[in-house]
Amino acid sequence: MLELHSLSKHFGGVRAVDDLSLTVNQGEIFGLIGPNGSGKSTTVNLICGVFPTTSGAVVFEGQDITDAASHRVVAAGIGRTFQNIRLFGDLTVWQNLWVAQNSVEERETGWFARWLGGQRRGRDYAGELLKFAGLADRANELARNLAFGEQRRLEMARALAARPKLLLLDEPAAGMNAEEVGQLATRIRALREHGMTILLVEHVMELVMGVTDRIAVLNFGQKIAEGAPAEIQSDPAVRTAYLGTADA
Amino acid sequence: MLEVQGLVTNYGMIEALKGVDISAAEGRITCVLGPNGAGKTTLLMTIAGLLRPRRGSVTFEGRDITAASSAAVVHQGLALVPENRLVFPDMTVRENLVAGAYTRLARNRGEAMADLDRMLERFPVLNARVNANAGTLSGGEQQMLAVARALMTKPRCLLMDEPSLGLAPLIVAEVFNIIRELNEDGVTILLVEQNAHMALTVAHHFFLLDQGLVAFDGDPGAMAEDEVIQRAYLGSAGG
Amino acid sequence: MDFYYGMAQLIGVHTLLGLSAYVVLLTGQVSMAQAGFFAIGAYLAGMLTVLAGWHIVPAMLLAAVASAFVATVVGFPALRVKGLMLVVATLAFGEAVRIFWFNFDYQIAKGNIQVGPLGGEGFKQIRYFPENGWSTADVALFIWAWVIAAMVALWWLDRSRVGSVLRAVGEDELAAQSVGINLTAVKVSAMTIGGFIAGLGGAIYAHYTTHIEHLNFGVILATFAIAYPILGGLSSVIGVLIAVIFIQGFLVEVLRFMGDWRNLLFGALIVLAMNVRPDGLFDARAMRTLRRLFGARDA
Amino acid sequence: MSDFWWDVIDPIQSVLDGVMFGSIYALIGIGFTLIFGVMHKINLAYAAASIGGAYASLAAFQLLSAPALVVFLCAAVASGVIGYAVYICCFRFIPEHLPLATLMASVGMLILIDEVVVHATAGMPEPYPAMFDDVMIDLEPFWVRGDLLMIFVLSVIAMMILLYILYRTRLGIATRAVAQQPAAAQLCGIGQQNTNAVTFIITGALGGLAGAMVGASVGILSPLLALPLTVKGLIVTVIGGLGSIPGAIVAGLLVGGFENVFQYFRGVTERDIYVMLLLFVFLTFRPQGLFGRMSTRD
Amino acid sequence: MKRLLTIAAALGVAMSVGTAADAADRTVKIAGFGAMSGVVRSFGINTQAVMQAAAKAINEAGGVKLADGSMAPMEVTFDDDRCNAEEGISVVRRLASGDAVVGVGPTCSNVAEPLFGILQAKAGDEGDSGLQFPIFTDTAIKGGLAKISEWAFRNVPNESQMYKSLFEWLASQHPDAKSVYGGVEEDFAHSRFTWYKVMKTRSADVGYEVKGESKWLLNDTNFTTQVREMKRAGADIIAISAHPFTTCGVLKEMARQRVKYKVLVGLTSSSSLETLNGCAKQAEGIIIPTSFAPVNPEAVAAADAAAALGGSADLHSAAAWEIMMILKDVIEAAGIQATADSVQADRMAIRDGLANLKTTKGLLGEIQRTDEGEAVKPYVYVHADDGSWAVLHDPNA
Repeated sequence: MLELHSLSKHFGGVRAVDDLSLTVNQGEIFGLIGPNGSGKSTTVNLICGVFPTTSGAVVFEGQDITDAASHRVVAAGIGRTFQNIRLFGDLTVWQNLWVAQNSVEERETGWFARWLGGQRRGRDYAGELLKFAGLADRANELARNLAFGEQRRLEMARALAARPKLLLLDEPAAGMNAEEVGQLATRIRALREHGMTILLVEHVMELVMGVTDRIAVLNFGQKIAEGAPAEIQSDPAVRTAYLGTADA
Repeated sequence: MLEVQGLVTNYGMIEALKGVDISAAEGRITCVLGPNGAGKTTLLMTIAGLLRPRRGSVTFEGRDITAASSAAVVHQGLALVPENRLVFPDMTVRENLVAGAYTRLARNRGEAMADLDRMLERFPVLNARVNANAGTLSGGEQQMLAVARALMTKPRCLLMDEPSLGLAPLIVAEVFNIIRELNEDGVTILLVEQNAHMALTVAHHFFLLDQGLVAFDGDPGAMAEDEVIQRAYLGSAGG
Repeated sequence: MDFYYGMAQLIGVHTLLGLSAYVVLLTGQVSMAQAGFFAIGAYLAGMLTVLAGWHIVPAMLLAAVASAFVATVVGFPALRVKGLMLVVATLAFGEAVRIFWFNFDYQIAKGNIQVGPLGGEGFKQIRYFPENGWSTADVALFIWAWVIAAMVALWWLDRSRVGSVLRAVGEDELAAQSVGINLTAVKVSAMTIGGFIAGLGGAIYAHYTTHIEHLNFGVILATFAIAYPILGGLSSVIGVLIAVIFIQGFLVEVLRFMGDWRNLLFGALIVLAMNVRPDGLFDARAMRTLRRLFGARDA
Repeated sequence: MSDFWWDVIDPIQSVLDGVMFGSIYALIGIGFTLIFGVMHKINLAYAAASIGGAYASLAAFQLLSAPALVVFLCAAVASGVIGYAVYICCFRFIPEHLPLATLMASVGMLILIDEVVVHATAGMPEPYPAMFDDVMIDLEPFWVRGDLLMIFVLSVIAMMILLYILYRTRLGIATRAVAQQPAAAQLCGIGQQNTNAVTFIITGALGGLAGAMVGASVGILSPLLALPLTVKGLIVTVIGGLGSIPGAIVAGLLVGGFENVFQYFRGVTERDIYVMLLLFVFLTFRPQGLFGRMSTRD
Repeated sequence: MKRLLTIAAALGVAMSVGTAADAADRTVKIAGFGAMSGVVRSFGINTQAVMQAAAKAINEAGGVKLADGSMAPMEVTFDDDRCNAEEGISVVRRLASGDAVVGVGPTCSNVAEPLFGILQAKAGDEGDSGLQFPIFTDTAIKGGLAKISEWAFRNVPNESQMYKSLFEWLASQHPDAKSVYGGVEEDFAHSRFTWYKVMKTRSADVGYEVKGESKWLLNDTNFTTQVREMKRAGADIIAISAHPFTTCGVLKEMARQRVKYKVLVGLTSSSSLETLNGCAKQAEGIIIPTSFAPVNPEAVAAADAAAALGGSADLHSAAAWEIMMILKDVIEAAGIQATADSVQADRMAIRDGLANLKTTKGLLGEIQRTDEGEAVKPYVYVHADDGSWAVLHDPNA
């Protein structure tokens, strides 16, 4: 579904992502892990068109979306969350979702009807999402007044509001407690049941090991391993990446 | 020497520390391990006075520095080597070091300058590029510079935030050698690391931070190295 | 009474100016070009009523459409820059518009006098209102019909999805893009709406003062345009109106009795207001209080 | 000399004069750029404070009939004080995440300073002392205005002093450190607020000198000067590249020269349109300005 | 809600216009207005002082005789319009809503134009809803403004006539001077009008060769290029049509570049203290036609009375003195009632009285009045002589 072909991104002399190729299949939960600074977030940002790529290509459902503007990537069917939550704090929970439904309706109704569309349009779907995120009773709260866990959930709901086919989750569990991580895992699995494909960038291994089908490991911008969770856990290269070399 | 009790801090909209108790004993290397997002950086920033905690206290050498400004903290003899180095990119290596000695320049410029020369002796890498802009240095050199800059404040306790981040293995080893040497010179060190193996080789005591709480507190021997890594990074066994 | 109608006219004109900056400011763009759009509206509408003899309403609409068009054209390059650069770029654009009118001559004979814009000497005798027997009250009502239309439209816009989208862009462009918002479309649309409203305001202004000249449309006016929404707080169109009343009503008229001191207080009170209420005079909290007053549920 | 030769010489002479006068724009541009570099905010009251300082120094001129150079220094000192007042009134207490409030407060300050000047002088133009204002250095066929040369030289000296302060003193280290990495600067024990205040004082002093130079070059002061200087200063800042001092210097001279060329060829009424066009050209083709870098810092 | 209402009420009270005075103490209210802030503040200060001095003089002499034969004092108020069109309109609307019978002002031509525009164009025209309030202008001098409305009158000098006679006189005094070169402040309406429509055409009428003009803007600071053009033109007469600030800047630059000329002519408004304050040395010798100079006892007395109240009488503010005297005469001739109910009738009477004047008294002699509400004032030529203005020639003498 999503293919990265020899993707590279250099910042000055730093090779944040270096010749990275990988394929995420339809309906899969794919994990992307690696030590801090290994290029995971940069990869997400390249897919979403936040920075221009240095070289390589991003192909989604057979369509080349390399360096497409962010909103085109969303329109193509990719949604994302951010590592350091980026909600619209001065908008209410409900408005956050409403804004995100914009692009879906553009596809369905054209821009004029979408812009002038009243509040009712899309309310049902938004309501469902809020229920899914456990925020149904918080709809009229300003996003910035939410608790941290709620904000994470809202951000995910916001990404879903645009009805993506592929969801990129950038460290969704960071800062969560064990119970919340458990709920998150349930939620991610539920999404897959609905046919969503997920690319999960994560540090919390309980989550990654627990929900993913396949994992790729990055270090210094390069892919050093790929495989099922169990394989990764026992892969010596992965251990070295996290450990550092014992005797340098 | 450094006592942190019940620290609660928000980082942006995130409650990053949810009541952390740690301590660093004088003359030792204390290491805080934990996955990303565990709150390690927030912890150090709170101690250094860059963030205000919502609750809890920080005591250094018996004095309460919980609400002190970072300038006051530096004055007390506590220095932080920040994550990602944060060198002053458009200043030369020498100027970066002078900036480190900022609080001492007014009182005793001569001594500060003498220290600067000693620092350059100690870090030959920096000496070689003393007039180059810090932004042009390699990652390892920048890390050395960040350490040297922090040392220019003449700290009795040094806080280090992931000094191995993004460095090649050979350089990481070099950084850790310096950490060991500094400690041998009598500097107390509180180290936040991701490179668990390297950290455990130098640390006298370690804490495991997970999701804003201390998950483990003990000597390196208390848990097998593999177990530590497993817990810290790859999830609890079998998870 | 005439005086109050006159004040109402003045406040109405400035409210339109403030509203035009308000829309643009919602998307996070500080535009100093509003005075330029205002000038375009003023000159064009004046020329249409005076030189072409049009009725005021079509003249205003055409002038507003023209300034909206110019705003659209300005909106695209303005996308490339942000923050201070945008302030300076739009400031420069506004000044360029002013200098254009400074160099613009087009006069025809009307009765025994020459009318039309005459460069540095300005454009006089835009006397549509008095010539057609409109009383001060008529004019005030006419102006307020437009102001209320604009306020209601923006109020509605604010509460519709568009408002959320504009604010989302203003708050976090990257996040907005990543939920599928087309930044270009949104920012340029905001500029266009702002240009239209500024054009309307300018058109009324020309007929209100009967004489315009390029010096009226300088940096000071551009600053006032953004001052209204900033001082008023960006939470609602009401804030703009309150800020206009604060500046044009309170600082200018009410303090007139202070004579010499008035002008010193003018700047000082603005400084004070921003220190005491950095979120604006009418911030989100005030907004909620107001809603409660009218018995509305927090929605 | 034939008319043809005058047609060649005059524009060159115009550029020469413009470039020398441009040193004043450079001083103002440096002020904007330095404050922006350190605080990432615009101080719109800056040019007004500069003119205000020049006015304040008139006291030294009129009451003590101090020599011109002393008057210039008084202007710098007075403007430094005003700069500090601007910092306290418009920057110190307004929360950092509300840049619009700061912007507006500095506009209020601009109006206030201008109006104080008007009150003190009834808006009358006041004669301002100059040095060498009757000297003409004749370099046939060109000539150099003595006072403009003096202004140029003084501006250059002021810039050199500024660069010395920035690059050779403890204060300069602090200023640059805060501008480049505010968090790391704090970790070095550098107080951010003190540094900000000091930056306002230094830039204020520089602006005061610029105000004095304007007064000296025209021979009179008027509160009218504040607004056009603000606009030109901002343009210079952007063309030079935000936060770049060398950029502001070069851009100041460039704008000064450019302005005079177009004044010569296209007349004064169109002159400023071309200055704006120059700005647009930069924004389109080199948005980072002459010496600025595309910032990657977040 | 209560608080809102209180605020609204407070605003209303503070903005309220003065209500008509008690019938018992009848006064004739004359409302002055002009610039009390900004760069032209000194004009407003002078006008205010002169008006008050004139009112004082009139009141000390018993006041104004009303229709019923009783004497009423004149009361002068003064408002600041910041030299801003919108504020000027607000001020005049406020005055018109109050009990002032006539307005005296404004300072700036760019305020006068819109003000005259909102007045009724033809008095008594039912179809024209413009304000019906007489305005008698002392300062705003740009040519041809009073014809905008029949309610607008001016007592400002007729520049066209003054410069024509000045150039004629110069031709007789300096037969060797053949050419004229101008300097004009392009973005200021008055300066621009005076150069292009007055100085340039009038000097050509007299037979001078006009060699062109240098242009600068109101707040320019660098005049080297313009003065070089001026020097290159090498005209015998240099005429500068600009306000004191740039006039001084240009004069200083001319001194530096050693521009040679036989005669230097300045703009009427520049014959004020400002010019001498700014550049007495460089302005030495500049010739300006003006409608006021303390050349006779009456003028000296007026100037002294103004000085006693902190203002200075110059060609603009002295016009305000004359206006007060003219108003006194007009009011007495028209016989107004000065009661709360008669305000509008009084205004109409004053307007008609002003409109019917053919001549009035002035400080320098008789003033002719045109059908358009403009004055043709006697004038003298002054020149800057040793740091003060001295009368060079009195064409009427």
